[in-house]
Amino acid sequence: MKVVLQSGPFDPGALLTAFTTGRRESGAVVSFTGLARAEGGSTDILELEAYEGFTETAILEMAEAAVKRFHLDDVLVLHRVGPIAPGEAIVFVAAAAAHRREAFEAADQLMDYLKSRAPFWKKSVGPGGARWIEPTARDKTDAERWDQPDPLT
Amino acid sequence: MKVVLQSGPFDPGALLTAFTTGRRESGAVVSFTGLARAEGGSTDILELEAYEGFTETAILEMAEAAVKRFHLDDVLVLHRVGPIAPGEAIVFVAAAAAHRREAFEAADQLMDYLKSRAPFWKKSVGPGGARWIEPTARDKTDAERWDQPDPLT
Amino acid sequence: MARVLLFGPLRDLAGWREKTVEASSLSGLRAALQAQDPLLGEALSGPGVQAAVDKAIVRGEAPLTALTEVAFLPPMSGG
Amino acid sequence: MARVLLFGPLRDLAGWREKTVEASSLSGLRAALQAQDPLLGEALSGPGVQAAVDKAIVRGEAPLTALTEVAFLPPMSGG
Repeated sequence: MKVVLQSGPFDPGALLTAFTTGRRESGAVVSFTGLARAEGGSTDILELEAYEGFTETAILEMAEAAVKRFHLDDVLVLHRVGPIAPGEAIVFVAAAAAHRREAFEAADQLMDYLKSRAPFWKKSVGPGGARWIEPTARDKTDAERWDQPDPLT
Repeated sequence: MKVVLQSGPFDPGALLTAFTTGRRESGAVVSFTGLARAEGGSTDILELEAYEGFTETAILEMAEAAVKRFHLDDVLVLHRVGPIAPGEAIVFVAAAAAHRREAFEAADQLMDYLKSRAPFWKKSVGPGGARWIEPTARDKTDAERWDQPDPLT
Repeated sequence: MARVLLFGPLRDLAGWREKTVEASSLSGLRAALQAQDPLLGEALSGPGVQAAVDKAIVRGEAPLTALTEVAFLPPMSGG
Repeated sequence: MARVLLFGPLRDLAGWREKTVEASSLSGLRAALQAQDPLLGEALSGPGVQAAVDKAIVRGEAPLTALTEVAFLPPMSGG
């Protein structure tokens, strides 16, 4: 299990290859890659701020809970901090499990929690100025799906 | 949109990198990698047989339906055929969408359909002999989740 | 006449994968195969076995020419 | 005394990110910041703002030493 905050660009494929290689008992690896959308040129540099030491711990707790709940073999979370240009990857989550349902649900839940509950502060900076972004209503309701012990099964 | 049947090993990470690179409007890429489990040494070479021309068309129809239903920007399906050793990747599915929920559901549905309805015949060959594999009960009920127009929303 | 393809367990049962068979209709082909190999003939009308004529699933009858490809598809394993 | 960290919009509001402030308790620190900058003081007790003492969320009071790190965390954006 690994949680990494990184200030430079990363290649999601290289992470997936490293995460997948050598697994003998995991039948399923699900990955999620979140990209900064260009939105037809209207956006904008994203600036992501984390609280070093605190943010990793909070994400690690989310990852540990997912490993336990979904019987995962392994989890990787890599999250960018600092300025992020349109088209660049912001976040990568991978989950390995014996079977695919658990791997899908784990990656899905981790992303919902990351998007709404991870300790990041995110600013969008463009020609119209800068604004702080908050989780959307959908981010919040998506995350709430997982607050029951087993809402989907 | 691309559907490929391939008889040699592939690197899931290289596929993810190629699939993700240059996307400016997709915010979310979900990938699934299915691996042949070693099962503690008890397994066994898998032998996957497809009906060339027919199998790709059937998968392409599944992919097209997913693009439409989940408003995807793109889909890639790569499936191994022929003999597959434990630990090797069997299948790779990637879905790109503006938002993550659609990308997750599309990859999830495509895998459920592939595992239960794609025209493959799969044999497990080991010390105890060879046997043909059929979809599990779980594969079938997983796939049925998607037969309603919008079962999860 | 038609080119006949067998897949999965049907291939194991018959001992061949591809064969040219004299027949001018799908039902005639089924009868010819039944005559050659009764066990295979029975399996071809077993539960879940589908016939594809030139790569399209056919339920019922279809005419065949020398260029027609007929595939018998047992229940699929999935990927 | 404590090392105080501000995040997100709180940092923009205050115009600083890190500062050492004389205080021996969390409530004393809040009062000192309020005295220095009433707008910031008000924001620190605003809805959804949490305090972390040495990287653990604290609700209520906590003693501070010169080595203590206090962070004020406005509502999180998520990743």
